Amino acid sequence: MEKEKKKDLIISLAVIAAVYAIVAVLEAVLPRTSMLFTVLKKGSIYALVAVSMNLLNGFTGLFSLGQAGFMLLGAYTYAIFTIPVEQRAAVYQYFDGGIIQFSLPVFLGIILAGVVAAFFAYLIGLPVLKLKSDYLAIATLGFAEIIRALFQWDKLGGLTNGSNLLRRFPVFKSTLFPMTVAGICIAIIVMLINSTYGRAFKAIRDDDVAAEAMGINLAHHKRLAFTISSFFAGISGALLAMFQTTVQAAQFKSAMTYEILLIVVIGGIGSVSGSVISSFLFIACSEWWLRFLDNADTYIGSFHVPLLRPGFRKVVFSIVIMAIVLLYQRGIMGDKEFSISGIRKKIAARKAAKAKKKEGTK
Amino acid sequence: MKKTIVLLAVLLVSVSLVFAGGSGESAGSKGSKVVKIGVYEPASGDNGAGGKQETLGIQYANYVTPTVNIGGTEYEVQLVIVDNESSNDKAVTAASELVSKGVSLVLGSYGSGVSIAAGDTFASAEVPAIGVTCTNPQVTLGNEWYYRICFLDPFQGTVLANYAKDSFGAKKAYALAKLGDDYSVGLCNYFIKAFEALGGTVVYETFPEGTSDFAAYVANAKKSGCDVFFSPVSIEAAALIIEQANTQGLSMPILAGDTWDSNVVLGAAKGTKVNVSVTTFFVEGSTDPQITSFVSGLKSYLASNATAMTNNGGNDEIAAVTAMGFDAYYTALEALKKAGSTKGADIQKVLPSVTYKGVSGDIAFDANGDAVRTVAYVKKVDNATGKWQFVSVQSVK
Amino acid sequence: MSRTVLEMNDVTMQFGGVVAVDSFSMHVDEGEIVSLIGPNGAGKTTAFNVITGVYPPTNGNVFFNGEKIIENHPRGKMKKLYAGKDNGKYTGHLEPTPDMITKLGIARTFQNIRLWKSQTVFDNVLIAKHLRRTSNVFSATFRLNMAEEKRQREETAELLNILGLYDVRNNNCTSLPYGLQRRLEIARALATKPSLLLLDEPAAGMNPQETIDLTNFVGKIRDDFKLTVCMIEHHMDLVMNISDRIYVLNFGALISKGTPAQVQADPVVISAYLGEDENA
Amino acid sequence: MGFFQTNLPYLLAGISTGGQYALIAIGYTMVYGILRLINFAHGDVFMCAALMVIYSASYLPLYISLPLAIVATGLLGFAIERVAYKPLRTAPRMSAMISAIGMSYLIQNLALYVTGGLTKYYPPVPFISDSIEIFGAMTKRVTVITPFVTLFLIIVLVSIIKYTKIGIAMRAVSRDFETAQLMGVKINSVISATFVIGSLLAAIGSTLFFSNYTGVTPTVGGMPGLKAFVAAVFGGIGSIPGAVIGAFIIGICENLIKGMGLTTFSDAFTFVLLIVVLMFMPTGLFGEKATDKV
Repeated sequence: MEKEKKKDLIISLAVIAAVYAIVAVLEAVLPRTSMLFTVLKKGSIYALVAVSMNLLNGFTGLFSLGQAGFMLLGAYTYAIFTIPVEQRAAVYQYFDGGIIQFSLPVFLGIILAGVVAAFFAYLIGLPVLKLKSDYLAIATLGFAEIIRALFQWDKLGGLTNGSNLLRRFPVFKSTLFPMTVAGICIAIIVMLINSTYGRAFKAIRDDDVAAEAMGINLAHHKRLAFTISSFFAGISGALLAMFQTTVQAAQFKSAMTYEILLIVVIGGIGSVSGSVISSFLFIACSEWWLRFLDNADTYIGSFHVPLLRPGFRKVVFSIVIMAIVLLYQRGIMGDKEFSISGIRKKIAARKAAKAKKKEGTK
Repeated sequence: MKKTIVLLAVLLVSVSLVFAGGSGESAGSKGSKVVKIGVYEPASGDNGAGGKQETLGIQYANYVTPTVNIGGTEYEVQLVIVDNESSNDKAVTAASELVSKGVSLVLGSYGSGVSIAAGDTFASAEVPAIGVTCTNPQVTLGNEWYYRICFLDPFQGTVLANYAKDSFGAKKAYALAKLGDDYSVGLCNYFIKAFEALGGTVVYETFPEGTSDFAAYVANAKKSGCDVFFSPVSIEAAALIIEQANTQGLSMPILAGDTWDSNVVLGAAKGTKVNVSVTTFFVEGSTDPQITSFVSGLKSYLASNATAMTNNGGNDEIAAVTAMGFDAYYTALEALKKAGSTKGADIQKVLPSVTYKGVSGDIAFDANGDAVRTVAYVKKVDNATGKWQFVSVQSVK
Repeated sequence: MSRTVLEMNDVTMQFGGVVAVDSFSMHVDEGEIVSLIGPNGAGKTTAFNVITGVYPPTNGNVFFNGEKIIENHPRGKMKKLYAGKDNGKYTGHLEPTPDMITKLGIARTFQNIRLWKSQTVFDNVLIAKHLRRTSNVFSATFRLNMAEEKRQREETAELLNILGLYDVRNNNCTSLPYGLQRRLEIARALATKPSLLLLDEPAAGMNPQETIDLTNFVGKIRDDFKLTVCMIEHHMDLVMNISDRIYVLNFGALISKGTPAQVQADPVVISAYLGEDENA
Repeated sequence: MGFFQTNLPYLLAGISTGGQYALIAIGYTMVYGILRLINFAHGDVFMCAALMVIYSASYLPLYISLPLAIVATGLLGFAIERVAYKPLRTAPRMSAMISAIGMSYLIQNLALYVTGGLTKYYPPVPFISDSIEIFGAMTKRVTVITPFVTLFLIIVLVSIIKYTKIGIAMRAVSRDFETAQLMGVKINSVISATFVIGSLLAAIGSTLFFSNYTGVTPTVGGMPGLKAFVAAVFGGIGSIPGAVIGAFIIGICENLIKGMGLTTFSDAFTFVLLIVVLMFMPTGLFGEKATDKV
């Protein structure tokens, strides 16, 4: 039994390593401008934030809609603290160079992004986490909106550059960078979920009254989940900033949170691997595969394909989403995880079934 | 039931994959060589309307001149149009979409924010871009792959400030920008600088995205006793502001930048008492043969092409951005000819020396990659006819 | 006379205008099995909820192992509304959350089974060990608490063994038959290492045979785990068999107490409770 | 007088927006009262109503197209419920909420596709779109009419809920879903009725809203929708008077804030208000307390 587990673990690690290796090879082979890499980059960033949201909504049963707000905090923190000093004058053109006149190394910037997001989450959590389901959702949504307004306020321009976007901060070139960072973060989240704390979170999700009666401090654990989730949301925000090479508060709308939530649901609430898979699919569909639907003059042979014109892509996409939400309420993975042992079980079952058939035919 | 859905989904994805793959390489319909020009414009979002008018100009130019002679061989020019949805987070993927389609150079975008956001993507992919009407300095600043054929906000802002003072004797101005929009915030900023330099005072306010209720803002302008109302915002907001100004009987003139040079604004201001003036790149009523032929040609093109007509806002009033799009296309062709190659790097080398006499005046680039423009036209709405009225040619004192 | 474990003094619980528990006092001594009986709505479960910190009492206090753990007196809008007795007798205000109470060593089961439905039998018990952890979130995440984790798993396995749930440990808890689910709840409660166990109708919905098993089972765990047990129960035979002492509640008020024999003999009880029970 | 004079325009704007929010908020609060579901698509229904008017008005005279569009909106609400929520009746509440978000996403994208991303402009409605002057403040007549229309509709609605059969059924269902079902209340028809009524009110609200602020974009429903929902929560979700009062408070405050020159925060303020209220009255102004039994 234990041996099996170990073996499975090793195999799955090998699989993951293989994926990274393949990407590395592809980067060497394909032109760097290929859409594939864009999707992989954005996909892995969204995977991270989706998993962090899943930790909250899926594993702790806290329905929070503040993710975009915490990504914003992360993105801005990273941008503000890593813009090279000599560039600041150009970036903060209306705020004579801004008030911060130093810059941190990339790595520190990313960590700090997480920390700041987590810190705000802690403060926000103190009052908000007392609220019940929908009220919590709408309150966190509200906080995201407030943060957005604050960061666009020109009185804070010296720090946030007001409504104008931040740029010129160090960014990544290789696809492996976001994949690695996201990978590590997700690994940490998984380890948390499988730890005694993760089990406590699940207990709260299943029945908070019982959890409390069994000595689990609700307030503390909820705040813990909320803060940790926001920490990783912040880091993904920093990655998003690097991916876009510019940051602007205007883009972190509630619509962004909804997108992330949809990713989580499509992947399966309470399934990490589900969130990861679905975020890549989601990004690939919305940004790449379906783009041809926007092309008004598409011909198959000489036949002019009707309906196609800008906007059609999104219609098709949202119909697909509704279909999934309605027909696969539990998402791609349900609350199961994609695991080697699971596959082995399936294969075994199939074999058994085959054997039975043979019996039958004889 | 579920099975069929699965099938459908799989089918869809596979088909789209084929398309995504296939879209990389495609020969011209007549089998001739193809050069691709990327059109990086918003077709939706706040700047959708303006983006479409700009795209229209490019499309018309492409319809007039569908081929170009590069290094002795005739190339068919193929436009690759992508929608950046007027939002910075979609901008990057939209830009890399163009790059991955292998375009030689890019035109656009309407709206400075998305241009700035995509700048680094083009630069890192070594694809030169020619901004059409993105007037924020940040677009070309420190990015040797981004050029533009329009004037800049510092210039435009100063022009408007001067105009406000000279023509309306304004002492106090009300400036309204959209929160989180580089273009309007930037232009307001320069306007305020210039106007205060001229000894005026300014009340500056911003409205959050998705605002449709401008009553309070117009009321603020009245309350603070301003002489001019300066709001270089997207034309979606423009229409609502004019509407509201009319409702509240706003007596002060409204000033705006190039974005407002659009038939949407004309439509909104027609039959009202609102006095709207804009600075712009292009005036229709000219006798220059090049311009007249462009105007008549485009009008007939619009008449013949229903979708183009709707994209232009339902009538054949020609917006400055359309003219600019038209010029941008020919500037691009000039660059291709001069470079004698379809490689981005080669084009970028020659771009600084490219010149072209367009319908919006002479186009040449300075060291920064910005157009050398010393004058801006000022137009005002004729409320009776709902047409533009040429006022003056303004230049900075 | 052994030491008192739990002591409730004049506990009154009032919801709005309704007095659910009316200045109820009781004590439970070490090693005893004490039963709380009374018709439905008599306030038995409410009393449990007060002890476990689910509701702060409106008035009165609770001592555990000699130290005061809960105390309250009519405050805020209750000042006016208060309809109970002993107003002004208590002045303190001590309002711990349920998890604190559990940490002190009082564990409970629920009248309507409240297991963690998505978890296996094993995990249900393992999670209950969470409160006895020494690891913090960091050390737990990065597996610096391997020793503790291992120990907890062993203890869990042992506990399941004793309670005869080991064979089904990997089943989902909801797949268990009703009797075993109740047993699992008890196992889960024991996992928190309590010294006082509160059982809320452990035999509810059980057939006679299961009830008899339970009778022995409760006695057994009391001895094995050195527990003091306080339970709410309707099955009279069960109650009379294992209880050392019995408290009888009716409409929130204590109407009788004493040994099973005494209570059975008490005419008040017979009229108020057993009488009802016959035709119920 | 001074204060009154200077702030009158904002008060007027506030009262009218308040009224319009109220009409949307009722839809939210009724649906929540019965299904415990935040109908995120409601704001987009509001937007669709406007688009329908615009498109139908280009073929038909306004006095036909307006009522037509309102009725159509009612049907739209009905359809949305049948398609997106009915299948999830038994599913966990979260998936219904997701479905609502998905629906809103779909409607917006459809609108984007139909309008081609261009802003459409609401046809001027005779009489109510005219500009008038009161106490020296210029405004549209609709601004003045809105609160009265709103109050009238609410009186009608309340009396429907109080006295008609369906209304009583609604109250029963919102009190206790299962029991009502057991008592033979036709749940589905009640729910449908709720959605239809909510959508009709939203449609009327949109007429008032857009004849004042004429630009219609696919996302225009978002903010009013969100604010209306906040208003519903603020007033204690599930309670109609609560929603209405909440809506008026939010509408007026937000405009006064703009008047004070804090325009940047006119939206953020709404949420600050919301959070403050939730802190001190977790179930809003008139929401009934919910205690979970142990």
